Amino acid sequence: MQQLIPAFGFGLITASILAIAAVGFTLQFSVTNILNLAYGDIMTACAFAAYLANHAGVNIWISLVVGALFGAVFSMLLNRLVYFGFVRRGTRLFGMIIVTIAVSLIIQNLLLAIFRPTFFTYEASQGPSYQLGSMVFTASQLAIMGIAVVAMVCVHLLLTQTQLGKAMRATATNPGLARSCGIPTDQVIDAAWLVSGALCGIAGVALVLNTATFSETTGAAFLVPIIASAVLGGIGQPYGAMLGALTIGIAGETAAALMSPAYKDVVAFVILIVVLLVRPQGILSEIAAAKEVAA
Amino acid sequence: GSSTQGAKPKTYTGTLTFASFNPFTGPDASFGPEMAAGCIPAANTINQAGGVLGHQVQCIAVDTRGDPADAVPAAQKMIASTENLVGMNGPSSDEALATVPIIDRAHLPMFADSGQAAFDKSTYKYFYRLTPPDDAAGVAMAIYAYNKGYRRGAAVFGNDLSSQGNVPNLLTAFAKLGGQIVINQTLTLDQSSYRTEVTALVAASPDVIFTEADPQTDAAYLSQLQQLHGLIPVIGTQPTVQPPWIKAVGGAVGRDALSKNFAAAQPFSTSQGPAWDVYNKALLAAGSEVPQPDQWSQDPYTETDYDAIIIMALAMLEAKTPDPSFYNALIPAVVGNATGATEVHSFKEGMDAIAAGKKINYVGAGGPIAFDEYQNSTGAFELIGYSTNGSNPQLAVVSAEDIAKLRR
Amino acid sequence: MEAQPKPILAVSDVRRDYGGLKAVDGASFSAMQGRITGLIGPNGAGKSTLIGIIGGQIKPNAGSITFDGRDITGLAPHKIAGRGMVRTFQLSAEFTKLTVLENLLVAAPDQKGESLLGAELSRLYWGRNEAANVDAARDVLDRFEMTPKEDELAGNLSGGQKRLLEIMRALMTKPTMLLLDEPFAGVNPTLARQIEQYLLDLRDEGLSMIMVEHELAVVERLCEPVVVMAQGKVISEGSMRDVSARKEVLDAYLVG
Amino acid sequence: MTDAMQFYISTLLIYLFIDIMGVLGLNLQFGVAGIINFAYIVFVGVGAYTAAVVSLGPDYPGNFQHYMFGASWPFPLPILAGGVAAGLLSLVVGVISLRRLRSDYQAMVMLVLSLIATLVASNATGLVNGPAGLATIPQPLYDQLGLNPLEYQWVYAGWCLFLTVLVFLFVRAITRSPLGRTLRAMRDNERAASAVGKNVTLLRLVIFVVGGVIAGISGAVFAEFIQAWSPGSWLYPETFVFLAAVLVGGAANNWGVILGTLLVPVGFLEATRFLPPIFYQGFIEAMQWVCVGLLILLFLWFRPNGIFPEKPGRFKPRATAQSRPAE
Amino acid sequence: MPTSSADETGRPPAYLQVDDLAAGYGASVIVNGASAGVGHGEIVTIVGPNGAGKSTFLKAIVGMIPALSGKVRLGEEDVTNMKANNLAKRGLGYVPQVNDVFETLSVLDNLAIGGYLLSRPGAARRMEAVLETFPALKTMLKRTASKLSGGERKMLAIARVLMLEPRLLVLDEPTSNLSAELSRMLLEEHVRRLGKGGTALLIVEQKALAALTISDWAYVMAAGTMKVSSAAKDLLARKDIGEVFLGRSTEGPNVQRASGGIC
Ligand SMILES: Nc1ncnc2c1ncn2[C@@H]1O[C@H](COP(=O)(O)OP(=O)(O)OP(=O)(O)O)[C@@H](O)[C@H]1O
Ligand SMILES: Nc1ncnc2c1ncn2[C@@H]1O[C@H](COP(=O)(O)OP(=O)(O)OP(=O)(O)O)[C@@H](O)[C@H]1O
Ligand SMILES: [Mg+2]
Ligand SMILES: [Mg+2]
Repeated sequence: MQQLIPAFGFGLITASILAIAAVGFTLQFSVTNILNLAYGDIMTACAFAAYLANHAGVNIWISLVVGALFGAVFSMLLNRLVYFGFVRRGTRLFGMIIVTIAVSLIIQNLLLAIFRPTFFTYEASQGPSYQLGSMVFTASQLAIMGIAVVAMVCVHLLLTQTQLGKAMRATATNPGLARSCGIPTDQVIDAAWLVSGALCGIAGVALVLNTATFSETTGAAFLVPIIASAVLGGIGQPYGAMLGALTIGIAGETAAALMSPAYKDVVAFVILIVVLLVRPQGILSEIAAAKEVAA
Repeated sequence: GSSTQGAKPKTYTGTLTFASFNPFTGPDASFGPEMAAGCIPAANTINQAGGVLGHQVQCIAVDTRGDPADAVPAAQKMIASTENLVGMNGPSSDEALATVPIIDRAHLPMFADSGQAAFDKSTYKYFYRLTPPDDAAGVAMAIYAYNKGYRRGAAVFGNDLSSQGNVPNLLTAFAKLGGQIVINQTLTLDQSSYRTEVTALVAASPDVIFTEADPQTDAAYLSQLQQLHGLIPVIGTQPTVQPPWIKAVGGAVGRDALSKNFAAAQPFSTSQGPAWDVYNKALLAAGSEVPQPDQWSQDPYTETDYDAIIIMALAMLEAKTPDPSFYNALIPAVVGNATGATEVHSFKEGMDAIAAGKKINYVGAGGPIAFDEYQNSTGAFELIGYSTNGSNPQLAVVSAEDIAKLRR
Repeated sequence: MEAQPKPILAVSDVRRDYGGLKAVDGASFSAMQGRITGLIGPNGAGKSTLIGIIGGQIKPNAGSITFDGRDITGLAPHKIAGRGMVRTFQLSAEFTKLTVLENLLVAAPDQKGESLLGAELSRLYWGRNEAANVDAARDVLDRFEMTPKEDELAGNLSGGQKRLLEIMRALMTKPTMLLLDEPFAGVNPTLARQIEQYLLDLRDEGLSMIMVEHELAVVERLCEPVVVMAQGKVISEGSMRDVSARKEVLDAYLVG
Repeated sequence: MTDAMQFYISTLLIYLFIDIMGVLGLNLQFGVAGIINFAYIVFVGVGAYTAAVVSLGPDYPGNFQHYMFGASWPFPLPILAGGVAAGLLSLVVGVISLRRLRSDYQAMVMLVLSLIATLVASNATGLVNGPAGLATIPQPLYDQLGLNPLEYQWVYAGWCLFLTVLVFLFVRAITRSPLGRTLRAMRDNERAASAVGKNVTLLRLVIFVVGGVIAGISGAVFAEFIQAWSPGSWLYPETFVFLAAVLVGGAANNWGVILGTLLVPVGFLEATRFLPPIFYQGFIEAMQWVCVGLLILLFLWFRPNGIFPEKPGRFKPRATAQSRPAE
Repeated sequence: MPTSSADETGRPPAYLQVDDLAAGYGASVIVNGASAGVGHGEIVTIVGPNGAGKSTFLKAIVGMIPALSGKVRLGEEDVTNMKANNLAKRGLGYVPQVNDVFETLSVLDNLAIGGYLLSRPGAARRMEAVLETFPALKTMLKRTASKLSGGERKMLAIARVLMLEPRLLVLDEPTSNLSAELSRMLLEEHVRRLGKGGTALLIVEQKALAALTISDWAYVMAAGTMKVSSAAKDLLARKDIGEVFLGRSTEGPNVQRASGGIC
């Protein structure tokens, strides 16, 4: 029982990473209507980019920026060169899921072919530990949580306060109409992929900082909790994704403390299903509900 | 395929092929390269000696993906479409139960490295095993830990098949010895955080951790233990001395910390003696085909995979044909003949001895071999440590008899 | 309209809120057997919401609906349709990847091949029934001048053609009562005239209808009586000639 | 043909037939009724496990594997049991998830469900022997038939073909009937379907269960063939292989689906096995998967709606003779 | 090719000029060789039966679907197949027949998107003006567009396009779903006022009588081409056209009735 509070703290760390990732994921879906199941693998690719920088002697936090930049550019190019082409050819939501899975296969196995089947570690120290009540955090964990909060606020401001944010949502709903309102939708979509790709990159590097080692499958293994968080919060809702990430992260760790750790994910996912039965559109659901009426 | 002893052996033209039938992708992807690293040097020494009965030999890799459903067609295809396939290493535990019957039916001698207890009393005629069952490792770990004075053990194993195989015997053996397993954790693989598990572990205050999980899982687990509490002694299994594990965990907790706290049980091989010298030389010379060959120098599985190829080749010489239906029965005849037989340590020596009309006893790179009635050859275990210079010092040897006493 | 008309649908004190907004705010009226009841009112008056409530798509917060002597409040849409009351949608809701003919056939009632068992029994079992439905569908297509579009995907129709499909599909269900939500919006006036005549014929054969329509000339031609809604309430009922003279009606329209 | 070649080819055929069955069931759910079942492989798995435990005999202490519900039912009961068990699970899952959830949420929930199922099967060791899975599943009628292994293999291939044809006819009867049309209508516009009197919840549930039963049967036949079944055989990505087959072949088109199966799970994977071995061990395996990914992309690029797209009106209703348009 | 073409003298010089346009979907060519022109301050209406290709014609002009052949000129510039967002920059506003609002966005955000090309203060100013035109929208600014009634939705769509004060306004059936009073106001007050202000207006309408009454010029489209091009008042007077395209049957109520208010 006295493990509960520390477990809550650990949940916060997982939740922070999950939140960054889930917000990026949900943003991609809400703006481009693509459920990008290659997201986890792009996270891994970003982790590798940061790894290369890190092992070239760059400080880990700057490497994180490298990872974020790589994620941004890579995601944007992926959309331009692959995804958007399929969308233009009339591939719809579930066709696109298969496209993203094919891309996921390709990325993951190219990484495997390039870096070979082994494991990688960053040159980074966790820094001093801090005791908050009975929760313990290392400096880098606190930094990850800080990054998560800042990223969330930025995304919120972007979506609600800027023209770009509105343009993104308009493009998502009705691209043709958006163009006829003067919105350069191609650029807006690029911007959306840049932003979500950067989040993906940050999440990838943060994930590896947390797990200590990584390989070509690290990101993919994290994908289902990301999706669960996004769905729990109501797909397309950045705040919802944050809430979802908190729920999944903390529920998992506390379940591990209270019952068997083997069922950590099971418990988190069962919560997801139960919540959806009560609130079929996720926790925050205005946009989602609107989409349904439109459908 | 009919194979009655009365029939004539098949005639072969061209190169003979040995397969490494093992996972090269998937969670157990490290098995395949480890095995191929044994086959290739063996083939090279055979070819340097002029080949088998005038045939050159070669190795191919067949990926089972570590999944029975993928392994079945892979096996069928390997058998169907590989020219002059005369023997193989594998399968591993992951796919053995589904594929051993198929391979046996195809009359293909296989030197499995499946540790599954189901094969302890195998009656398949073409099945051989030079390595001990998985669960023997658990006993060896328990004995070593107890002898080191540890009394409060924590079992921390991944939820995968090969890891869990160790657990039952570890638990009973450690208890029989008088120790106590204070916590038994089954880890879900590849989670980003094991902190709650670690907290539970620390709360149980063990003085030693027994573990086997995939590299990433153990790396995350142990590094989070290090952050939250500090490392405590760790006893692992053979997979935990594989390069990927060492790389991952060493990278995560620091190689110094690893060398201070770590030991692993693996099948005992002297990794010395004349046969090993031949093996090691051939291995290091295979640099172009085997990346970083020195990592396998002391690997007992690679050594026995090498031995398996040599044994099959020698049996062909005895049978005067590479046809498995004929030479299979002679496999036990080239090893374990303690009295009166000429001890040989390489294919060349064996070939010369057979040519001279002598009975031979091949003593392998992994040590002496003696098959029991189920064509299993099990031996002792050793405990090895890890040092930052990359060598793995031997810490202790646990005899086969001691293990047999405590196995369920 | 010689015989005493008999009420077939009674809506009493129906309410529906969205947040603070009272979309339908205590509406009551009844529709007569074999009549086309007009439902008019300014934009946002609550007409479509009321149609949705009657049709079962929207659950009312309060009130009750009786159809053909039975309470149908809160019943699932397919059950209401099963009782013979079928609606059309204001924004067309076609089956996009089905052809026009298939769109109509889907709506045919009591299809033999629509159960799992029936389907497995093959065409031998349901073929005859199907052929009859095809006849009926072709007949409707003909009346709506849509025969050339029979094999076109419904998703590829023009705006007006989709509106026609809405009406045709509803008719295919052989309803006893039709709820038409702005059936003629976007339909070419000449064609609309022909359809009006067809609807009148159906009415004379006993089909009851409620029709939401903004084009008052159409309402005047077809509807008797007319129910006027504004701000969620029924503010007036009577013949078109009567209600159009009333002050509250005029006011409501000017506000809207 | 050598015996070995015959073994190989018959194995491939058996895999093909079983995959076709599975994919037909999925297509019924996805292509026709629009239900995105990312947990499809779970129903295959349940069928396989059920067939395994009811033919393995009762569990006993000291057995090398442990499981529940052990029995020794004779052929063909294990296969039927596999279908029934998967159908029952579909019913439960369907009742919970199909009623209120929007399709993309449904899809994600199914994905999560797939993961839960593997976690439970791996961790609850007493259920179906945990991560080790079940082995030594008896092949049906092997002893009774008294055939040699190769003959048996061909008989088994014939048996699978027979079942596949049955499933095909069953599925085709649905897709070509008014029921199939109603299902497609529901997929296109649920609101409108219910407004013309279709009970969409029931329809969806029925088709979900029918698809589940087919999945279960295919799993049962599969497990009885490879005689082993473990959590590694039904990880969630397997569903995507099936789904890729549906989309590459052409959703809602049964022939397209068969072609898709021929290409994706069988063709792509087998064809890429023939890549020459270069570089290091494992490289080529990785490149195989890259090729599979590329092939899927290429097919979807050039045939966005599948090789055989859904043809509306292909099922062209017949009118009675006298009603043909007079013109 | 118009079958009957009236004397075009007296029309203002065309601001939008469409020549021999062909457009369609995939393999099927729907519009084939249709031409039309609109000058500044001119109200031009296209009428025609359902499925004639009116919407397709408009979509090709505003860049929603590609023009297969023919030419679209805006002012002095050739804008054939120009991207819609660049057309918007040139002052083209378009209200489609369906999918005319951003359903997931609030009414306010819909209007903001309508003013995407404006500066912030400019947008605020326009927002006020537009809301004056459609006061009903004022009470529902926070509501998601998908939750509007049919007529409110159409109002929003038109309000959105007015945000930009377009120089060329293309409206596809603007009055469908609007109440009779609102339709009348839209056509007789707002559209007229815009026309007087110099905006070029191209309108497709099924309420042909009402639309033609306020129009300067009219085209009748059928089977993908312009069958008639004439001054609106001439068209109104033509008996044959009236019966075929305008739904005016001899015994029907008079023009005033159909297009008028409640009484
Ligand atoms: N889902 C909803 N959420 C919030 N408000 C809604 C919703 N649906 C409708 N409304 C509001 O309820 C009121 C009534 O809408 P309704 O669609 O019934 O109007 P109507 O009479 O059909 O109007 P119109 O003639 O414009 O179609 C409108 O103000 C509308 O904005
Ligand atoms: N997306 C599409 N794909 C294929 N064909 C289409 C598509 N949209 C419309 N069509 C076809 O093009 C023809 C003309 O359609 P269009 O929408 O231009 O007609 P319209 O004149 O606007 O009719 P309405 O008055 O009914 O709106 C119709 O026959 C229709 O079937
Ligand atoms: Mg309405
Ligand atoms: Mg149109």
